[in-house]
Amino acid sequence: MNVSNIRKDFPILDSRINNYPLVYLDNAATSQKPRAVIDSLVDYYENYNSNVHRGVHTLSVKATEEYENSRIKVKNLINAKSSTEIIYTRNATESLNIISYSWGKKNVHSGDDIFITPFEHHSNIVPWQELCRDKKANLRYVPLNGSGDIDMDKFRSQLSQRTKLVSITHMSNVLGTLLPVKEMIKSVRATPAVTVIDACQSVPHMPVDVQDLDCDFMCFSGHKMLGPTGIGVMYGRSDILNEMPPFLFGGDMISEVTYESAQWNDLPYKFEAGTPNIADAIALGVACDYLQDIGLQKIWDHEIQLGEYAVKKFKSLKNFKILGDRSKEKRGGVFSFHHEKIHPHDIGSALDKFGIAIRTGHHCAMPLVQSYGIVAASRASVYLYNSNEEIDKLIDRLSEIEEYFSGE
Amino acid sequence: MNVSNIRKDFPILDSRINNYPLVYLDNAATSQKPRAVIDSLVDYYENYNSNVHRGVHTLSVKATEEYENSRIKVKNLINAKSSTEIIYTRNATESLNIISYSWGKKNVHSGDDIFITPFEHHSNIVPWQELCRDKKANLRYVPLNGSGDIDMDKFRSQLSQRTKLVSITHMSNVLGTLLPVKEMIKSVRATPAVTVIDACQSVPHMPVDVQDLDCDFMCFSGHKMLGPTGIGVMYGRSDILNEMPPFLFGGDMISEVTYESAQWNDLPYKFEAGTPNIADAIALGVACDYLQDIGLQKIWDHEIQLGEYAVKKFKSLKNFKILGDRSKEKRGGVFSFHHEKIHPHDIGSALDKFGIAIRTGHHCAMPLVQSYGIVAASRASVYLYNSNEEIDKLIDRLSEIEEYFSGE
Amino acid sequence: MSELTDFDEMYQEIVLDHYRNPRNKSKLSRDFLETKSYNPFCGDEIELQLSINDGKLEDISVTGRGCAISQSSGSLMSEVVINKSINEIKEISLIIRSLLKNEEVQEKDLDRLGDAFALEGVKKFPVRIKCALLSWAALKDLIDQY
Amino acid sequence: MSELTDFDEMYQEIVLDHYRNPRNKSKLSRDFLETKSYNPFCGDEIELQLSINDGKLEDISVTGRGCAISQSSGSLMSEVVINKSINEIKEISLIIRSLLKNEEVQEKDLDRLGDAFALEGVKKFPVRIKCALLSWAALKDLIDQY
Ligand SMILES: Cc1ncc(COP(=O)(O)O)c(C=O)c1O
Ligand SMILES: Cc1ncc(COP(=O)(O)O)c(C=O)c1O
Repeated sequence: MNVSNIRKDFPILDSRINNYPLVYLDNAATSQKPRAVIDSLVDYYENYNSNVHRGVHTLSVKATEEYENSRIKVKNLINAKSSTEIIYTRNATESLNIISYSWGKKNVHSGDDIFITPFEHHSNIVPWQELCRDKKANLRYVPLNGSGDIDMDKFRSQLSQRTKLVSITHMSNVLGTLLPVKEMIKSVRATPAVTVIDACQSVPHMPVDVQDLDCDFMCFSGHKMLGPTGIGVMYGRSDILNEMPPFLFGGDMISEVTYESAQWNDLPYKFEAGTPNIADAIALGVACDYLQDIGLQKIWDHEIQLGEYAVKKFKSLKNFKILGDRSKEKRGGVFSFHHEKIHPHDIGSALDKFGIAIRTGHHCAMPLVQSYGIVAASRASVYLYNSNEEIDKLIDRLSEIEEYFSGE
Repeated sequence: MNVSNIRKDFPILDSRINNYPLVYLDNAATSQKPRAVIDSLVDYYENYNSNVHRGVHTLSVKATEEYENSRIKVKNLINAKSSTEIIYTRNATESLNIISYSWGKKNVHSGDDIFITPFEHHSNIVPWQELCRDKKANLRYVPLNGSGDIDMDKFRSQLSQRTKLVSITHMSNVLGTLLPVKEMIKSVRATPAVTVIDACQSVPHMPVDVQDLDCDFMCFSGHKMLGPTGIGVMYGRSDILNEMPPFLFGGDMISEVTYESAQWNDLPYKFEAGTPNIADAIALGVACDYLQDIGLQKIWDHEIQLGEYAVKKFKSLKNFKILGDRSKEKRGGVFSFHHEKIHPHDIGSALDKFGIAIRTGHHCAMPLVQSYGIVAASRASVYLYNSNEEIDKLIDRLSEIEEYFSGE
Repeated sequence: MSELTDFDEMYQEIVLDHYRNPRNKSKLSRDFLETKSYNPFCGDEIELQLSINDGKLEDISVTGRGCAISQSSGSLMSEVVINKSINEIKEISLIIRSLLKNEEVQEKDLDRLGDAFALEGVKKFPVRIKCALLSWAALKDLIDQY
Repeated sequence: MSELTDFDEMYQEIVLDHYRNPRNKSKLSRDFLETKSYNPFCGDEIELQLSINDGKLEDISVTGRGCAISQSSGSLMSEVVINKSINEIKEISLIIRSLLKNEEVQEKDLDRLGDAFALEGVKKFPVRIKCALLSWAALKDLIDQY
């Protein structure tokens, strides 16, 4: 993979921050966008902006066609069976909430179990806390073994006919840990539960195949995979989606309305009420094209290599510790680190002085971060356009910063 | 107002459709976008794209600042008291659903009344049908008098202490009819009900002041007011919003999460779960600037003049009838028309041949359209960039089309 | 209305002729199968009556209201299918569906469509395909029941 | 770390000095008011003890853990407010708040801040303002109770 060629596709990477070239290592929060994605927004608004569905005029027909085409691209990206299984949402958070509101309210009852893992992002915790509170169901955490990995045997022993939903992150947005989702889903198949994959940190970075994983739902956000903000995806198996009640009510999601009642439209429209985010959905399709053209396996290999390089380099800094470090088979290009004395906010501000963007704080995963006895951490996360030289800059500046704050 | 100067700001208006210059008269479905709005998207993605809130690096600080600035612009546009009363959503449909899910589920009980009018868009019908079904409440329609206007006396007589919510469109998206929302809200104040204004067709076109109207909620969509697709607004009075439970759960809407429970964030964040549609929110702010710079009163005057001109011209076509026509004080620049013999789809396709874009069908207001004994109508709707000459083109082509389909 | 455009391909003279002068419009008097089909989005309506004898469609009546495409399509259909066997009609239905959905259709199959081939122009207008197929879908429903 | 930037204005030498060598850190032994303040987003913690006599702050202890800004701000604050009257402290609290929120502050008011004026550099970093104000907010809460 030719990183310097790829970088040319991303206009923002030419920026200078505080007179230093931007080193963007905040990709787990959101990715940057290639020119093709930005151009597709301009093209839409300059040439064929129009409301979709049922319009007979040329602009509307073209907008509808492109909107539906992008759905096919997303379907291909994750190898769904049909594009009617791709529901457009605002972001992964909304996707997870739709499952909780629509599938959950109908199918989860008092005394049932919902399982999530200790690695989850708030968006894959709080909807289930609420659902369980509402339904008097139990929110349970998949058990870990001594080394902090999923304890598969213990997990299997906790599954039962009362298990109704298991929602797991494919990759932790704090530690970069990959969870054994395929194996877990296989175990869950013995129960009546549906399985949900929070794929926010996997779909942008590696080949993901919903049929191979055999999950029932998958949620992810466009903005973390080179797409624009404001568009996300809820994948669901069509037989399950067909049985679910709609979530939002209004235009487009109905087939017929009288003053008294309404009839629901077919998939995927049943779940897309009101004017959709047309421009951003189309641009997400362009982002899928871009990722596929380069190849997700290549992107993943590149990130693994960067991760390994970073982890090795980190070992040279004796007062910085990587949280939950794992062998390269079990981790992606996200790593959080901690310094006994210097607060992450100071680290973040100091790195920013040199144009290096990382994220600091709880990373929307307070319980996980706190399980390390801290309330905040610094996180660097890579993507296809990052290079070893950028990792070098990070490491060099970190040791400089250590001196600065200790006053030595 | 100088329409030909304004047109230069809208790149799409230079398009040719089937070799004719585009005549865009589908503004009630969605508006076109000025260059400033498109540029702001490009600027965001090329220069400061980043996730917002809590990031300490330069890009994140800038993105957060611009995102929150846009909220202030929306606040100013509708004269809300505080920008914390502006909640960003995907579209008006989602805004209305939040009220139904969050305020409705908590405050509407069996036997209560919810009022809407016979003029509503599906998005302001179906959420209330569902809420009423769920709560065994009554969905009632504000009564009309013989001339098809709101019967205020009868409406007042139907209000009671059981009235919990009154949701009315400011202007019909089918007929262009303006409803006496201020007067209606005043009457409702004698009851415990909250008032909701569906302002999809008013905020883009005329000065609107939530404090003057004294409504509790107001919903509208960015894409109909020169803004991008994917961003909408729910305005709510802060005392009411503060009492409402959150709607979507996840990142950003919490202040603290443990494995067991969560605490909600302050307004407006309590209602904005997950990564927001940052780029489009910022662009909506730019659209607000554009509208304010020209002046909404001027835009409204222009549209009223266009409407009057169109209505007069229509009278020259003897087989086309305008639905629900009203005096100019009671209507905006939206008019639906009907031909006894020629189906709207044929009219729409035929106009498109000449580059004229109108909407045909039920306009997401099936019950209203059907109350005219028809299932579909043709609708032309104007905006600040439309001209009398474009109306002339519409009328000329309509008479040509009549000949064509009748074969005379 | 000059210049030859996609529009003119959709509204060909023969389509307009069937719209203005629909064929097979008189209701049947003998035994028949009947159905009414309806597209809620645009309100197009098609009412079909079929008289089938010995596996053959001996007579057909097509009435309804709606756009030029849905109504002419019904009329064109009536001319193609009358006096054909149920099996042939099923095949013809599939051919017209493939044609409109822009799937590949063999030359010799197209010949079986007769004047209904004129509906080809609709395929460039995705929103109108439902109009063109309304009567064909109703016909299929009815003969599937048979 | 060369070049003078916004960053250097925030982390001025005097701020860093208070971070590295915090003042008024020993817990009070006589009667005192006490509070612990906490910012869940970054985990900054400030613990305050005040000894007030006759409307005057006779002694103060500031401890905690967190970022350089929150911790140095606590230390700087302790030096400014010690031996001042409650009323003066309230006024100084308001001045520092206005300064950081980028509101207009009069020259003569700025003089009353002493070394705490060094916190001005934080105003260019909106996300860090909460850090700088953490101890001031805790102080205000405590003396408002008094
Ligand atoms: C009056 C009215 N209400 C609600 C809506 C729904 O808006 P959206 O589709 O943007 O959610 C519309 C737009 O079609 C409308 O005109
Ligand atoms: C693992 C994971 N889940 C969920 C989310 C929430 O995504 P969004 O904020 O786009 O809804 C994120 C992003 O921060 C994430 O990393």
